[in-house]
Amino acid sequence: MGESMSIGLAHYLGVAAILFTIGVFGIFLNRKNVIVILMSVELMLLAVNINLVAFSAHLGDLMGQVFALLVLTVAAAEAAIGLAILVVYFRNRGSIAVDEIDSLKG
Amino acid sequence: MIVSAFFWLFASVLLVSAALVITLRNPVHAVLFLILAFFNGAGLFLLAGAEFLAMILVVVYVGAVLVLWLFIIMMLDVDFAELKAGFIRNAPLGLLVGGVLLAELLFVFLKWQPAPMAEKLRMAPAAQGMTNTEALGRILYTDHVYFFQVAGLILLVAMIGAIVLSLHHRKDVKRQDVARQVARKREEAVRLVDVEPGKGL
Amino acid sequence: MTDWPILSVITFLPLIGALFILVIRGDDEIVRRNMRYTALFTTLFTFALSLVLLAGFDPNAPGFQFEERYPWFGLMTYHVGVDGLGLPFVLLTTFLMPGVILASWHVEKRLKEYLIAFLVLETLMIGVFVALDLVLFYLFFEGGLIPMFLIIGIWGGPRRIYATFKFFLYTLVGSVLMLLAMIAIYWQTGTTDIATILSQPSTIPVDVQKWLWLAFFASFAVKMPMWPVHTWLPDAHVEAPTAGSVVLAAILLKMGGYGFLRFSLPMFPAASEFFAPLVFTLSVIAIVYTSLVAMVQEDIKKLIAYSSVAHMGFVTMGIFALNKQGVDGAMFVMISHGLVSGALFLIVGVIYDRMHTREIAAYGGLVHRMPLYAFVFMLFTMANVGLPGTSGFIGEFLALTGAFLANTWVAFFATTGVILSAAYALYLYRRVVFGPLEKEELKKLTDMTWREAAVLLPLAVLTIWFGVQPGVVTSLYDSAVNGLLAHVQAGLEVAAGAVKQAALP
Amino acid sequence: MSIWNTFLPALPEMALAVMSMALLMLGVFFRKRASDIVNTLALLALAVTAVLVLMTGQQGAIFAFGGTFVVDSLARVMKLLILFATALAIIMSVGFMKAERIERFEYPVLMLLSALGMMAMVSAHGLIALYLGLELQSLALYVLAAMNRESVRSSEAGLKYFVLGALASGLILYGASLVYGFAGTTGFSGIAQALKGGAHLGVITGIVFILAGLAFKISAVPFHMWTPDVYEGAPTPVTAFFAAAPKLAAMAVLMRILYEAFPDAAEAWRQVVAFMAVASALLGAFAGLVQRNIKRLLAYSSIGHMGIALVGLAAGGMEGLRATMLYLVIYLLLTVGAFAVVIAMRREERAVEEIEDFAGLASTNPGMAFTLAAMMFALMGIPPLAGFFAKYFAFVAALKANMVALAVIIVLASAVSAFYYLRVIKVMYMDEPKGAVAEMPFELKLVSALSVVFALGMVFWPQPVMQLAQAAIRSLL
Amino acid sequence: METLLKAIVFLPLLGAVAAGLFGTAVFRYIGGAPPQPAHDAHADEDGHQHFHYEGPRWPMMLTTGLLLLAAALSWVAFFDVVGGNTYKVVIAEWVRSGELVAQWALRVDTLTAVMLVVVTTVSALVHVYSLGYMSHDPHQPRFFSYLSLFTFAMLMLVTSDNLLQMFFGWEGVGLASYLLIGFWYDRASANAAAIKAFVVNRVGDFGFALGIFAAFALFGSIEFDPIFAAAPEMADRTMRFLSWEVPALELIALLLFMGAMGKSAQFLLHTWLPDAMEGPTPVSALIHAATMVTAGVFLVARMSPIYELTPFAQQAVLVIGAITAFFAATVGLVQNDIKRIIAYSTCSQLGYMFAALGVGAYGVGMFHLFTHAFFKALLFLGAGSVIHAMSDEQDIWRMGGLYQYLKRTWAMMLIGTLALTGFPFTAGYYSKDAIIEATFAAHTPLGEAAFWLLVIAAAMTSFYSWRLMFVVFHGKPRASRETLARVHESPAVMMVPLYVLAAGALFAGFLFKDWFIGQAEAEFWGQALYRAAHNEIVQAMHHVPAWVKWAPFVMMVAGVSVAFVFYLVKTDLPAKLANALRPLYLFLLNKWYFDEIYDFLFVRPAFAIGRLLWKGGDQKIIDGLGPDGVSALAAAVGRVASRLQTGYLYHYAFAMLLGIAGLVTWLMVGG
Repeated sequence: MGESMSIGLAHYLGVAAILFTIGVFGIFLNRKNVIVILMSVELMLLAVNINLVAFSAHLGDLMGQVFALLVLTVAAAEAAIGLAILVVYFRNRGSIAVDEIDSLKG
Repeated sequence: MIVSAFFWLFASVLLVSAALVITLRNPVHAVLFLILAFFNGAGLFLLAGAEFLAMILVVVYVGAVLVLWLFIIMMLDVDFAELKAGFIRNAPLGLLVGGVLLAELLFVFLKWQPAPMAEKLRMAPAAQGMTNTEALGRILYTDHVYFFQVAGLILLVAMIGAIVLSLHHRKDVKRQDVARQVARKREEAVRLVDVEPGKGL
Repeated sequence: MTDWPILSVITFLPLIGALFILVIRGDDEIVRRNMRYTALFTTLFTFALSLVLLAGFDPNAPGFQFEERYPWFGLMTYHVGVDGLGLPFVLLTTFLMPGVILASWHVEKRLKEYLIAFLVLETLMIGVFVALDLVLFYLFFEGGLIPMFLIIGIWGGPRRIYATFKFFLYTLVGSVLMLLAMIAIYWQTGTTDIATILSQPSTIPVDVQKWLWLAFFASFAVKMPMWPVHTWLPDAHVEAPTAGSVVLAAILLKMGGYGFLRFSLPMFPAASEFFAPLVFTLSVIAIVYTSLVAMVQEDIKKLIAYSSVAHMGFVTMGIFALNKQGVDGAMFVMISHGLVSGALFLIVGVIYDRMHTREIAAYGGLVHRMPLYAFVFMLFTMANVGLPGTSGFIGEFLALTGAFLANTWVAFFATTGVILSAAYALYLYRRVVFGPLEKEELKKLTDMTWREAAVLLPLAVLTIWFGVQPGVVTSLYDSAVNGLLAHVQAGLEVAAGAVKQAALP
Repeated sequence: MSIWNTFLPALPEMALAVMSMALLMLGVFFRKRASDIVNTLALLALAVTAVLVLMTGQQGAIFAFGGTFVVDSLARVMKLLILFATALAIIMSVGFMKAERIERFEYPVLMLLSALGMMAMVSAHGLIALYLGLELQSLALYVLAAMNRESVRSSEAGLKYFVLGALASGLILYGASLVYGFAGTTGFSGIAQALKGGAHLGVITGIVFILAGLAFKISAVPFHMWTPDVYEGAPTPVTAFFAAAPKLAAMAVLMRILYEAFPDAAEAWRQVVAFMAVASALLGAFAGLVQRNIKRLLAYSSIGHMGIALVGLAAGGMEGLRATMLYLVIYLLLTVGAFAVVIAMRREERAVEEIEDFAGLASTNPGMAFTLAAMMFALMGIPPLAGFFAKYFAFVAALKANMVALAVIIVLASAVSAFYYLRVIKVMYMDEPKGAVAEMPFELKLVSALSVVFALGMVFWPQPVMQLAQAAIRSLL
Repeated sequence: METLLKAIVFLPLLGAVAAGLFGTAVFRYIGGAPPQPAHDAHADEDGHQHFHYEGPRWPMMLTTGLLLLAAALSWVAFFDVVGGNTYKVVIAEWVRSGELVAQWALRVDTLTAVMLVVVTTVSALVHVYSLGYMSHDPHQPRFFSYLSLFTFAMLMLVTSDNLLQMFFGWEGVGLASYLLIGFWYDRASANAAAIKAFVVNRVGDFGFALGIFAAFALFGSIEFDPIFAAAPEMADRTMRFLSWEVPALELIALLLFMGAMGKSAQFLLHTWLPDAMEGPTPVSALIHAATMVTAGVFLVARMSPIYELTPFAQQAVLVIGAITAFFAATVGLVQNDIKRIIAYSTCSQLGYMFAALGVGAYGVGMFHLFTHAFFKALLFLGAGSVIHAMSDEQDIWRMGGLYQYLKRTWAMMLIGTLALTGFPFTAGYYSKDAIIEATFAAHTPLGEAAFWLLVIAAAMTSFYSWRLMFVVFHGKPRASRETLARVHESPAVMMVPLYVLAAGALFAGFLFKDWFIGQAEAEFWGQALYRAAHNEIVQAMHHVPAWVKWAPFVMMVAGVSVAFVFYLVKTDLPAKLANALRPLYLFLLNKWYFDEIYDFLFVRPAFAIGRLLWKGGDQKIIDGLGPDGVSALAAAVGRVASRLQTGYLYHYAFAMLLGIAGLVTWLMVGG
């Protein structure tokens, strides 16, 4: 890791951070499309996983990978539920535009 | 050198496709780029020595989950044109917040230093002479079977949830019910009405 | 001294009466009568018990009497007891409540809740004056808001909602700060037990004292109420039902004064001395300002309410004179005002029940139809004005004397109150009672009923009795006040010693 | 033997998991009358689990699964409370779900699984276990929120809760990864040891991320935004469940993680917690002033109350933790009582939830009005009702920690919030009735009676609650 | 003797309570209402006397009887005290607060005894008189109850042993005065006058109260004996009052004198007295002539040990007294209401008394008080007799020539007038002339000025008194025929008191002058009046130049002559004079515009300020910035906070991320 050219922990973390930020940014950017918001969350989770894997490698500890594995599992479950809710919502409203989801406010 | 080249490759494609995910108007395209991003993520995993995770990411996540995404998006049949408006308005603020956050994270990472004790505190030091998959399996099914089980329950909940929410006995769809058809009687089917002249029904 | 927990019994007896009423079922006339009588006898019995308390009370014994102490929460104990400062108010409360119930005899709207509210209120009011634990005190002090909120809000006049919210929130804002201060005392002294805290001169640092004093002040000043946080009172009084006004004026307002005596003075003597000019200023403004405002009121109850504010100005002034006459006077004003203002609100209630208006302009010449009423009204008007021979005089006189000894400016301006009070009270009386009987609606009025007279008679007797023989009251708290002042003095010396010590190199 | 010993501490969880799955199958088999049977059996399952929790209850902490799972006094008490809250929620749901025609046997099962997730959370002694428990309960809750599929509002609530919840878990995860990267371990005690050597800025950032994610669950400002919408949109019994159990679990986790994993970073997180406490109390007080919907009102109320509960956490020490715990217990019972009335509010076969709909309730339905009024006064913190003591102990802790300004702000905020509670009472007691309201079903009467007795009676017999709170925090000190 | 003294004081109270509570109908109509006369509606315009009293007569008899008894006992007590005894009867403790102790006690010395006699005698006579005068009034029991109540309060005042009991009596007579002035409560003017009397008196009481406080602050006691004993030591003591350091005794004396000014209607605080004539005439006689208004004189005399040490306060007393005497006399010149003329006369005579006190001639002042009680009560009751006869007419210009109808009344009025104007050997001659001489004898510049004022006032006194006599009883009758037809001499029950008073007016001066101001003076007063060693005014006043002694007489003659010319000989002269000096005439007629000035200075501003403070202070500022403002602000903040909850998912997510970014930044920058 010492030399500047070789790839080290910081690089992974940096990539993950940028990815995470892209995810964050995606949430602001897409004021209409809830699907893209969900995708942004997926990107954030990917960033987390890169972090975990990188730390795991750096520390020589497998827990990070176990963690990442479980995150993946949970993310899959989350996706299933999220999409189901999205479907229900779409059935009720006929739209998934985020800026129309405001029957609850105030 | 090769490792770093691949790293830069994977990293740049990953970030570019991630950026495209959030900027493309068409969700189908977005999902496709999401898939690309995940592939590159898997590449990064490989580079970091997490082969099993990389495979899982590709096979399970991309292969199953993201395809489900694609499926749902297409099913929902959203009017994409409508979703384009108002894209830019939040951008400056988002840029600011994102930028600040990123700057802070990078600042932190540049000087990342694990705790001095970290090495001693490791719970599952990577065993030598064992494939990544095997090593993971050894701890996942033994010491940490609890995680495994809870993850299973989470998937169970996801299943129940998906069924509860989307299994739909639609009332507006006609289905043939043979028993009912057979059981039908004349009185229910035909009604005799004495229509007065000139009044109509 | 008794060997049974008489104080707790007195405190919670009304609550038990309320529970009885709660379980009475049905809504026909007999049931309603039963509920009324249950309430009446509960309050009467409570009063009788409090007389037992009085009989057993030794006014010259130092400290608290009839103490009871049970474990409660970990930090605090259920500790009750009375001394000369608390007992008069306990008696005042138990004495007034039967009258309050009687005065509500004709209430039909949601009678059950009404009676329960008043009985619960009685428990909470008595509790305030017997509690010897800070948190217990706060509990009773604040808990009284609930029934009072409902009493004004449900059975009140047209603007009752505004009035009751104003009352509740105003009082709440004041008292939550006091709660914080109480907790701070706990951390300063390590206990919430009032008796323990008062067992030795206050050692709280002067800077801390000032903040705590202000927090307590926020609560008590609102409760008194002192200018400029008095505006809830006229509204609350105007809108409250008669019985509610009586309780409010006669007892609830006294909690502020009691609080000053029980907490502010002995626990923060240095701060009390430091802030006395502030209190004086506010008191004097209250006396002059509200008297002037009272003069131009168009609503009878509002006028009396403003006069209450002015009278409470005498109380605060007397208390912070920090001398014997001042504190004695303040105590006496509170007790006397309890009788007199309570009676005045009952008196307004008498005509309100007949005419359903409190507009002064709607009346005139009542004396033609209601001679007894006119007589009683005159009696209490004079007591309100502070005529010697009525209880109203003694307190005002002593408080003013105390103020004069402390600060002549204060006494000077406050004494103008005797002029102004005469002006507004007599002006009111003239417009309502005197003059020709010209309004048609008034010509069918009937004089007070036996019930109304029976409520007012004991008040009238006491008003005169206390005016001629104030000793019966002052002897109750005489030694307690001496003790209090000695305690304050000791606390001041401690504070001065601390300052001196700090000044040493 | 050793395996058995390893699993024994998790016996209640395992039993609950097995029973949930059994109920699931039972539901499928019984189809028609499934929901009644499953409801009843679910209650039984909760009871059995509670008994098992009690049986694990020796003194001290027992670790299992390589130290990632702990059963200590905090876990035991919280589990019992969670089971209790879940049972109340199920009881309160029965009639409502029937009346709304959305009864399904999966509903109690999801509640059980969610409760299981919460139990896993409070027993978690590592970041992974924490995350998994959190997700287990969250996923079930997302589904529950969207349970009324035909309702736009319900599905909107589900969607919002889900998206924001996913974001929140993303935050937790990101924070967890940073902490892991710093400490080299996901176990709490390991993290605490690693932090002893001084906290790197990165790990502080990680802690903040984790805090934020957990703050989302207890709806502390600024991570509260989902609360009003989800409270309003979700079916009312589900809202009641949201208000009670998950908050308990999340707060317990917060307590555990802050005091077992990050005690040495206290200087950093104390500020964050204090900020969230003040912001929540203020927002809860002010935004509630203008609400028209009772569920929304209760949402803001819960935000405010969680703010005060956080005070104890920020103050720390025995007083602080006990205050928070006491607050949770008292708030649980009060909010359940309030929701019991809201659930019972049906006029002409339809659920009504505008505050105006409560007009004159005191004359048409005195029992309900009294219950709700008692809850409102208690939530306001007026003595001698139970809510007062919750606040009192919170302030005791705050002043001990010298957080005077915080205490003053919060106490004033709670005075502001009194206005909206009073408004509910005013509408019920001082406005003209709007027409008859349906009689309160028996089970709701039961729940509300429980709450009323608690709210009014705590002053007379505070020891059980005090001891419970004291017992719960013993393991953290 | 103690029982006797108690009886004197408490018998009237007994009568008042019995008549008030049981004699009136006050308890009779509980739950109902008294029957209302059919012509109630116009009762207001032509008075009360259409009604007839149908209730029991015992209340009147009882009160009158008790008063007669008290009067008789008073004389017994008087002679006993003159014999050299003093008494101090402690009845009970009243107020005790630390050092502040006040007892209910009867302190009887000569000063008190004189007052006892005056009060009970005049009161008893007025009671008797009222039996006739009020015989048609439907509210007689109430009236008698008030009268007795007043008597009780007055007796408490004069027998007090401490300042507080004196204050009790002081305010008590104020109450009775208020009640009696407003006795005819249908009349707006009566109500207004009653309130005015009470409030103006309270202004004086304000000073009195402060005086008590100051006395307590200085002496640590409010009982007379300790105060008098300690006074000489305190002569040089100063006291911080308001922002100034002032001589303590002077302060006390001035403050107490302020009380006296109010009660005795002295200049500046006199405005209530003429208005008080709204009350029934017997009330005017008893309260507003003979007794209550002299309480101020009594107070100063009682406090003589202090005033003797306070030259400045004494001068103030002198100046105020002299000015009042002069001022009231000027106003009296032009009044047209028979009772008001006498009221101003009273005011003026009270000024005389204070002038005497102001030069240290306490006995002289008291002497005038004593004689004045007789002849002024006589005048009032006589006037009442006239009014009674004239069907409640009070304007002297609607009378005239009544001499032939009311010979006995005329005679009584004549005696009263002679006594008032100081006709030789009548009561006034001794007392009033003595005052004038005393002022001269003071040999101070102020004394000299006072002397001249009093002399001129004597002339005016003579003028207006005779003007009244001439206009009312002589000349052409100006009343309507119907009224004249009804004119009748009053019944015996009214006339007998007049005779008694007339006797007093004629002989009281001659009989008692030796005791009060003559050789036996020192012995008579004993310890009751204190006179400093250097005070030799009583000796000095017997040695004034002859012209001084003659001056009052000359003035009296001058006054009567002018009146004779004006009102019997050249009756158009007064009108011409009034036209010629119209501003002066109006100035006097309007009583120096005092009412208007006070209305402008105090009454209106008080109401205006009250309204301003209410609408502006309470409602706009306090409520506006306080509860209402704060709640509006809170609601506004609430709306803003609630508007943040837009319902948009991305806003919520944004808030969360903003929060996390903010917190991280905060910790990074701050931590």
